Amino acid sequence: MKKLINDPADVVAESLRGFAAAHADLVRVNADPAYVVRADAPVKGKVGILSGGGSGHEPMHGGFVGRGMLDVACPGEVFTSPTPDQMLEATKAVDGGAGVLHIVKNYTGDILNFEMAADLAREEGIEIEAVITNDDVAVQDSLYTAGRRGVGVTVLAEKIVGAAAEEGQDLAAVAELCRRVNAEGRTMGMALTSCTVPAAGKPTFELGEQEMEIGIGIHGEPGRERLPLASAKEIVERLAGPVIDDLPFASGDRVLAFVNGMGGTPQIELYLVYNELAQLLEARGITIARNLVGSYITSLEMAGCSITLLRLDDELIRLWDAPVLTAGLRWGA
Amino acid sequence: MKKLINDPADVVAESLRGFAAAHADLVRVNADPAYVVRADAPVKGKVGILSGGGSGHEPMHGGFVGRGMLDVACPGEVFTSPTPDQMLEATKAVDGGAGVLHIVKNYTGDILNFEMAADLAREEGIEIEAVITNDDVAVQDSLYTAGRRGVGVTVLAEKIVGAAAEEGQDLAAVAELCRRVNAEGRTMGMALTSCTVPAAGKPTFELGEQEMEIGIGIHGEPGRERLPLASAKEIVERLAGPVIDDLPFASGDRVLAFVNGMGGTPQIELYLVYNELAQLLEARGITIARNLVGSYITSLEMAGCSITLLRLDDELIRLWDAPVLTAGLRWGA
Amino acid sequence: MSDGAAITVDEVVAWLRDFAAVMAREKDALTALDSAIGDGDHGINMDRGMRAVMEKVDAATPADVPALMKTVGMALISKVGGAAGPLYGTLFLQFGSAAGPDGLTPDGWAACLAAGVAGVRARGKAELEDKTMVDALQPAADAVSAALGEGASFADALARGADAAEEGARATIPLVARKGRASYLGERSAGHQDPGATSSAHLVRSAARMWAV
Amino acid sequence: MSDGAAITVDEVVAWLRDFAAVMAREKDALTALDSAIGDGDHGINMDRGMRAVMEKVDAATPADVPALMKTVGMALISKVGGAAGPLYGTLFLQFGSAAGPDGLTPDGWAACLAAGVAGVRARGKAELEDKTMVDALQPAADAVSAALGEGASFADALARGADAAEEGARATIPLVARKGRASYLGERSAGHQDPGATSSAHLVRSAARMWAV
Ligand SMILES: Nc1ncnc2c1ncn2[C@@H]1O[C@H](COP(=O)(O)OP(=O)(O)O)[C@@H](O)[C@H]1O
Ligand SMILES: Nc1ncnc2c1ncn2[C@@H]1O[C@H](COP(=O)(O)OP(=O)(O)O)[C@@H](O)[C@H]1O
Ligand SMILES: [Mg+2]
Ligand SMILES: [Mg+2]
Ligand SMILES: [Mg+2]
Ligand SMILES: [Mg+2]
Repeated sequence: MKKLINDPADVVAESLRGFAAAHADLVRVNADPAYVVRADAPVKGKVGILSGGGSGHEPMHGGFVGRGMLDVACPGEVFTSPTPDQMLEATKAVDGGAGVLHIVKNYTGDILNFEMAADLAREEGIEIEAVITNDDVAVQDSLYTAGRRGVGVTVLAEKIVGAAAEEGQDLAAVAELCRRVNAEGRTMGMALTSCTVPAAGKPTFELGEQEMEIGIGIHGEPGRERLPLASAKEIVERLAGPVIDDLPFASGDRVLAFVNGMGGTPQIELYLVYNELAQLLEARGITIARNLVGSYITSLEMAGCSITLLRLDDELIRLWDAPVLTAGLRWGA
Repeated sequence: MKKLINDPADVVAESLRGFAAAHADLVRVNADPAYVVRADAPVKGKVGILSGGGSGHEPMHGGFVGRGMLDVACPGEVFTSPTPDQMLEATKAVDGGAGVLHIVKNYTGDILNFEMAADLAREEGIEIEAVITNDDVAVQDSLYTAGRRGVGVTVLAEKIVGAAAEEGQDLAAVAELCRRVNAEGRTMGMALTSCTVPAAGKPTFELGEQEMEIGIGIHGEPGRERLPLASAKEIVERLAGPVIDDLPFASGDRVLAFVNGMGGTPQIELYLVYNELAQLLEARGITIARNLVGSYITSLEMAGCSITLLRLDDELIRLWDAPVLTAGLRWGA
Repeated sequence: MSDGAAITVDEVVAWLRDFAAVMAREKDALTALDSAIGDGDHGINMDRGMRAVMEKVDAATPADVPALMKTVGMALISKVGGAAGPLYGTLFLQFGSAAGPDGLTPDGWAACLAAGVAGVRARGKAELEDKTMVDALQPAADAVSAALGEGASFADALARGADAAEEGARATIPLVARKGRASYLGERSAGHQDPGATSSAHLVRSAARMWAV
Repeated sequence: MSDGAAITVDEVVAWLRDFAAVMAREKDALTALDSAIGDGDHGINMDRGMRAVMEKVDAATPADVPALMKTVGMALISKVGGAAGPLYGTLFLQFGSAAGPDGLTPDGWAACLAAGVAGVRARGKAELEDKTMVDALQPAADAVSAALGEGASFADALARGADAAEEGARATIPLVARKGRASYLGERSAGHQDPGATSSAHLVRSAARMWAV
């Protein structure tokens, strides 16, 4: 295992210390239980936005804490959802009296822990809404699965919902907006390599020199199918095709196109993928009104990418464009 | 070779097309000769700032084109310096009548090509200053080498000098500032893995599971020495020690601490490295006044990091904090 | 412990200690199982959780089984995370609630386990054959109750429970997962033993070992 | 071509074509050499450059050697990049400038090569034994001139030049680089043949092959 770490057991805690030191102007970091909270929390009268999940997806979620996005993030151990007591403390830290929205990615562990946390927070008199993101079209949403995973749309939802909360929308409105963003977005991802969980010390799966995994999640889970390595053009077709067909996105739609790197893929490749995606969407009459290209929701050092499309309207564009001031996303501020 | 690409020969051109499509609000991209120029160039009366070098270091340099940083970037083939004709066209595209600064990383190829370009541009009546960055302490600056490589400080110089040009400083002042930033900064880097040049198709060097390269450059060159894999703490000591001793940085100094990822190292590790660096500097009485943590000057998908320290004064801090609006660095705008 | 006599807190602690040791020993094996069909952390999670449990319990051992099991459940919930944290946490919390303050008989123990399993099922909404820990726990609870009902000793009942749990865990191999992370794999989840069912079988085997005589 | 007769543009083009073919064939080998002590692109660079040269030359072959060599040099400068682009570009530009408009004799050819090599040295500031292309080019230029001076045929002189270039390239193996990227490696650059010296040796060997009879 080749990583810039000390003891594998300390990776999350030490990385959080570095994050705290680097971004003291934006956030405070609580060590135990672990959460990253915006420096000026709680903001009185503002709906608090909380998200959380396993670590290893950086900059998500800690990198999205700050003005115009998340109020607080709960990092779990690597690829392991955080715990209810942690979420409870984090919720209390950002409760400005207007309630707190929990943005939960659809994984059994996250769901179970967030359910318990919401119960605990409500017992303490804090109004909670929980919205589950489940945008991964690689998974069938059926009785035979735990439902679709929450992946790339989570990042977009956090930005848009964060802007709405910042401008004073109430908890019900913000939760409804979050559900709408989730409903209008779809994602699919792929991997060229596995990643290695530090505590495990070896790759979660093995891929041959000429193989790729299509339909992966963000936890080093194997995907839906293993295929021979293909060109970027073919890969984009394999990812964007199912994404488009699922909603479906139609000619005339305006979208936010999000090409996400899984952590080990350099920008030169991500922009090359974006080039293919832009051509494919243009051929289908779909207009890219906004875009995001970079590694925002990652799987440690995995090489690969995901493609997310989000159908936009004027309201979503306005909220996307609103100022955001976080370590991971920043504009207009 | 596992990359998200089509034909290896088209990587740079296709990636640039994606970059152009993604950032049409900030830049225009000329295909042949290749350059990335800010959308509103040339800015009349403003010194033009040009940088360039091989591709594969993204976001450097194209990602630093925009208000408050570079006016234009010349991308070469992967790890191959751009050519004089390309630099000449790029220079002409940003000449607003106040001359153009060429920021050149110290590599034989870059130097030779930039020299020719400067001659050509001067023949066309454009005032040119060229400043060479050479901050890599891994290389001895002696008659027996091509001199120190230009690495991490280049990014910081581009930001600071870009701010000075934006506020209207003249060519001589901007060039002098660039030399000062270079003189006050030092860098050293290391690799956990090699990278693969797309056209070569195989890794530039091979590293065993338990080995690392210390003192690498940014072109997949092997480094100064190969050592057994060590903890992040030891690695930081091995990088920061020579950096500090070289200038030398002393107790009481204020610095910008820049932890840079080589492309394949995820943020969770970079912040862990930053945590070690912050502790080490604190123990030496050196104050981190500003920091930058992320993958800004990369070697394709190489795993590893570099540490850059830049001694700051109030003037440099003011220019660092000035607004910047580029794809790769953005604040205050 | 002779049959019918009260199960002591110390015995329950010894059971947990045995389970903690097994989790430490089986950490890599469980993680390997989870790598095949999940995200490769189950062994790491369980080991971290049981370490935290034993630290808490050893620092101040609660006076009775309900209090002990509450400590265990809360420690797991706050230290494990993932799916296993709330599920194992619930298992122990419900076990403890069912125990009541008045000491525990073998029949009571069996009822507690059944309550714990019911809690897991309520929380995770998993059915039998969904390829989860329920596939080890439910047969184990059923087997212990049945054995005691047939007049078996507590030791024998637990041994039969452990056998049933291990058989249940092994029987997850051909199943296609319908709950948890493994369900994302669809048909590709078949052919691998479920990590949670495996750790659950270890839990019951630890009990059988503890109360073997 | 008989000795003393003018060297034709077509012959020079044939030399370049042979060199371009060798660069295509040796691309991976040169890149492997550059991977060991540089950045692994020399073969790729030279192949890209010589393809561009031949495209330009085949589209409209310049009328005389100076014009031809200017086309070649400019194409290399604008297509190769890196260190090799300006250096090889300068080699051909200076070769062409020295040729003059009035046709080329073997002696003239030797003088042109010497001028080209001088240009490379002026631009790159490399000395002999700095482990660069100069270590192949300078001995080659010297050997060709010396051989012609001793009355050798053009074919023999070029063969001796090519031998000298190859020997010079091989002699770079033990050297510690003092110029270019390889110098960053310090002592570790010893034990590897310099890629630029190797491509230069190919260039002279192509000439020897072209004018062999
Ligand atoms: N809904 C569920 N009901 C019961 N058990 C479940 C459920 N979902 C998952 N599990 C169990 O949890 C185990 C995985 O635990 P673990 O790896 O620690 O958590 P995570 O899946 O969050 O990484 C699975 O092997 C399975 O036995
Ligand atoms: N200063 C110099 N003078 C002469 N030749 C040089 C000099 N620097 C480098 N070279 C030659 O250039 C070769 C490398 O070319 P290439 O790999 O194409 O460029 P780069 O080093 O920019 O990647 C070296 O092998 C060496 O022969
Ligand atoms: Mg997990
Ligand atoms: Mg090069
Ligand atoms: Mg797991
Ligand atoms: Mg090279």
